[in-house]
Amino acid sequence: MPWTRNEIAARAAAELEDGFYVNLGIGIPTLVANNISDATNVTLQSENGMLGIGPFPLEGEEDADLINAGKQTISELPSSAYFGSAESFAMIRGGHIDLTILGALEVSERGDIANWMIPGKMIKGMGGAMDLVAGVKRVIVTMDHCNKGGEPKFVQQCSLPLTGKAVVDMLITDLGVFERQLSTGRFRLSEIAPNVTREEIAAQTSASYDE
Amino acid sequence: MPWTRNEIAARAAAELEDGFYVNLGIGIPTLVANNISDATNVTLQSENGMLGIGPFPLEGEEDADLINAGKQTISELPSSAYFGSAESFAMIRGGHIDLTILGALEVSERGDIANWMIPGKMIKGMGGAMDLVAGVKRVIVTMDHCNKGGEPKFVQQCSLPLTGKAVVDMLITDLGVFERQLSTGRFRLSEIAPNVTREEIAAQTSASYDE
Amino acid sequence: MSRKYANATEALAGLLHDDMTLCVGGFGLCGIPERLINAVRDAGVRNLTVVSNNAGIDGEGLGQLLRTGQIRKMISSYVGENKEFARQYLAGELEVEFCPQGTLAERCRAGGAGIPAFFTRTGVGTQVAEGKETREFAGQEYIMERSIRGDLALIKGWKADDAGNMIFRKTARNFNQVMATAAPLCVAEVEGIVPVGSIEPDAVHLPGIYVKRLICGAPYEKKIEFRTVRTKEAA
Amino acid sequence: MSRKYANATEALAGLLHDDMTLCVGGFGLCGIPERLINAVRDAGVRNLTVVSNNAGIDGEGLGQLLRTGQIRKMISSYVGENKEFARQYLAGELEVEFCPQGTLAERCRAGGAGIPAFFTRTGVGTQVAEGKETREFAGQEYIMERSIRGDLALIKGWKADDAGNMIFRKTARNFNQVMATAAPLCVAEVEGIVPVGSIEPDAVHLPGIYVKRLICGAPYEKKIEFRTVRTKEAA
Repeated sequence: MPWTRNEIAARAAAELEDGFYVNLGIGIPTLVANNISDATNVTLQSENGMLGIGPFPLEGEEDADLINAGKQTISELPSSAYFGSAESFAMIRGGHIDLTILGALEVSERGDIANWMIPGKMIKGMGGAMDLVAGVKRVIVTMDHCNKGGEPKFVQQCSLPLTGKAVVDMLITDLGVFERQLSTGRFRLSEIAPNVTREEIAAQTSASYDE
Repeated sequence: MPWTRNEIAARAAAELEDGFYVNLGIGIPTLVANNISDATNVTLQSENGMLGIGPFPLEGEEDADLINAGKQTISELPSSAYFGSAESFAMIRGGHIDLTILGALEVSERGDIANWMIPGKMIKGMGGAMDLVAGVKRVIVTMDHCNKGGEPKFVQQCSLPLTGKAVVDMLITDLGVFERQLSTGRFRLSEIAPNVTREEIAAQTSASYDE
Repeated sequence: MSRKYANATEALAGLLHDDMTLCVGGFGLCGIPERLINAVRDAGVRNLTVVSNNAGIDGEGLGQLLRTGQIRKMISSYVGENKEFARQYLAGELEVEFCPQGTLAERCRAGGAGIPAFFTRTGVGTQVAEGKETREFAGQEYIMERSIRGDLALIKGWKADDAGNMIFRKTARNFNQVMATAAPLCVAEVEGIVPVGSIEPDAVHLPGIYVKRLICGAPYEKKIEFRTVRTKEAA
Repeated sequence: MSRKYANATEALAGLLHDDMTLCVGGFGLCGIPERLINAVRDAGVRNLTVVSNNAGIDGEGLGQLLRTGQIRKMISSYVGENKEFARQYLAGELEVEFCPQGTLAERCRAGGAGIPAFFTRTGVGTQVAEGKETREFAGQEYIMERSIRGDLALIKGWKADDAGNMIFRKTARNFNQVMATAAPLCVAEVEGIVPVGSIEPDAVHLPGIYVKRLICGAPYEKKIEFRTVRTKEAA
């Protein structure tokens, strides 16, 4: 049985270590926040200028001046700090963030990621995604293994415009976990969702990877 | 009669305009602060991270955490603001400071300035002087016309290591005022100290300048 | 010489012209200089280049200047919330330079800090690198990015004094701080103008040197793009 | 996982080794991490490269590490207050890289911000430009300067909480803020460690992400290099 979106998020959350500073993207990555164990002290960064993102505010306590990078209302914590965009990305680009978890349209077997543009269709812009994949120490992608048309998203080569080249360190899909090896630059299938077979994964993947 | 150090400073102070942000160097430039008319609202910048330098503190009110770039104790004003060194020099380098007044060992006829090093003798370092002459909108040098040995300091070409090349806009010495022309890049003698003659100035100057 | 002006129109008097480049603060609808944007709309200047992380939403913020067709070119990182933007862009009426958010912030900082160009890893191997010089440092590939400097910066702060010293509130700081530095002139709107001396010198987020003109734009009805809440039980 | 350590020696345990590069905050004797510098002296590590705007004075601040001969190379903008420095330099015992103060600050910022190199006008046509690439932008000549990144940053703040959030006091901020970013690890000393929540999130000068270890170094007897005062009548 493939993992649910929340199970993917929970698997990603297991990668968080005590003391980590983490930036979470939109979609499945957002769900990671709810899956962080109380014993793990993790600080969430928002690229619009905040460290220490709190939970969504209580109804009636929303503050238009307090939003995350997805423009959702959030709350602050006693340990929060605010800063401007230039400082926020100095922090990201300078390698001070330990981990980012992002969604993707495609991931290639060399660790390329495409998640910002579908030519002629989606022209929203890359936001902070290119900065995050280039600057953060470790990049984890969470995504469905296939798109809605049933086609593989973990591919030999991305067909969509790239967000970053050879930047993905780990890929978590509903079917399993792939870790990219420093030595070879190739992904290795390191974990399989319950009752999913290696053959099923291979059949839904056009990327080449190690077992 | 040549101008005194304080008269040089007073002449330099006449270049300040209402609303100006100004950085003053050490020596004669420091005296400029005392010569600013009350009608002129000028904000003094200190490159160690302050806008709005106040007067020296009252005795007993010195604060080791509140010094100027010359490491002298100062005071703050109600309008003061503090910031770090990177921001301070972003401000300087970015052309946000209207005017800097500096001392010099030598000024050349092309507007070069040498004020940081005498090889084999003075090895203190350039501090913020190179950043100031390169970044501030207008650079005024105040200095004695000749050194202690009676040799000209306003020269054809600097013999000492440069602080900046073609950066001096105005030179005020005890003998007169020289303004560098945008069109030609050459200095023009625009003002003479009382009872000093053009011939006396020429005799004590090795730089070529327009009358 | 007071920085205070009665309203946005007066604060912008003499500063606006066709074909100019505006650096505008804000992130989404958070911390946008809405009074000043409306005054730019009313002034009717055209053919503008606007540097701003986002383009507002339809009819809000910079969305207003899109609707009137006053913007010729946007330099932005994300415009996903604006349908009119998409329409004009696909119709070829609007020129767009997509710039990664961090690179945009850094290009504006560089513009304000006298740095004409710098190297970054962001965008290496992507469309963003096309036509740009690349170079290796310590075995890593970097792109050379150029600074951005506008003719006029428009920002929104929380409080300011008449010396121009300003503080921002929470995540409404975002691009406002850096945009203020990226033009020779910055006009700001704030929620309150306070007496000189009431902002602690150590607490200033943006020193007054950057802020040449100032209006109080209160009262504000701040818009929220995505209202997300939790219920008391979940808390 | 607390950031608090009992004293400077414990805070530096396991972090010091010969031949390392230290990025040290402070301007003159203002805002220098004196407890940490003393602990480096006591640890006896040698052959250090120290990035610091100044080199202390004789027997104070970094002057201590000069006296013990632990420093091999200094990267500084101004060292005029230190006679031992001058002696070692002229005797060829000490390597010195003079760097303009603003370029030093920017090189450290770049090191902390993932920017390997940038262009600046500072130093064009001077000794500082020797051996460096120059390039024209818009008809102006610029020098390419490389970032600085150390192995360890030592800074002094005023107050910090156990999340590492820090505020500085007056001009003691100086290089401390930027040095904290310019190494993978920063150890800080402050005058008081306060409970998490007592520093207003909008007032933080240095977010806790940069500060990995923390000591309270109080009480401090802060030194003044040049005591300048006015008399009451003059006021």
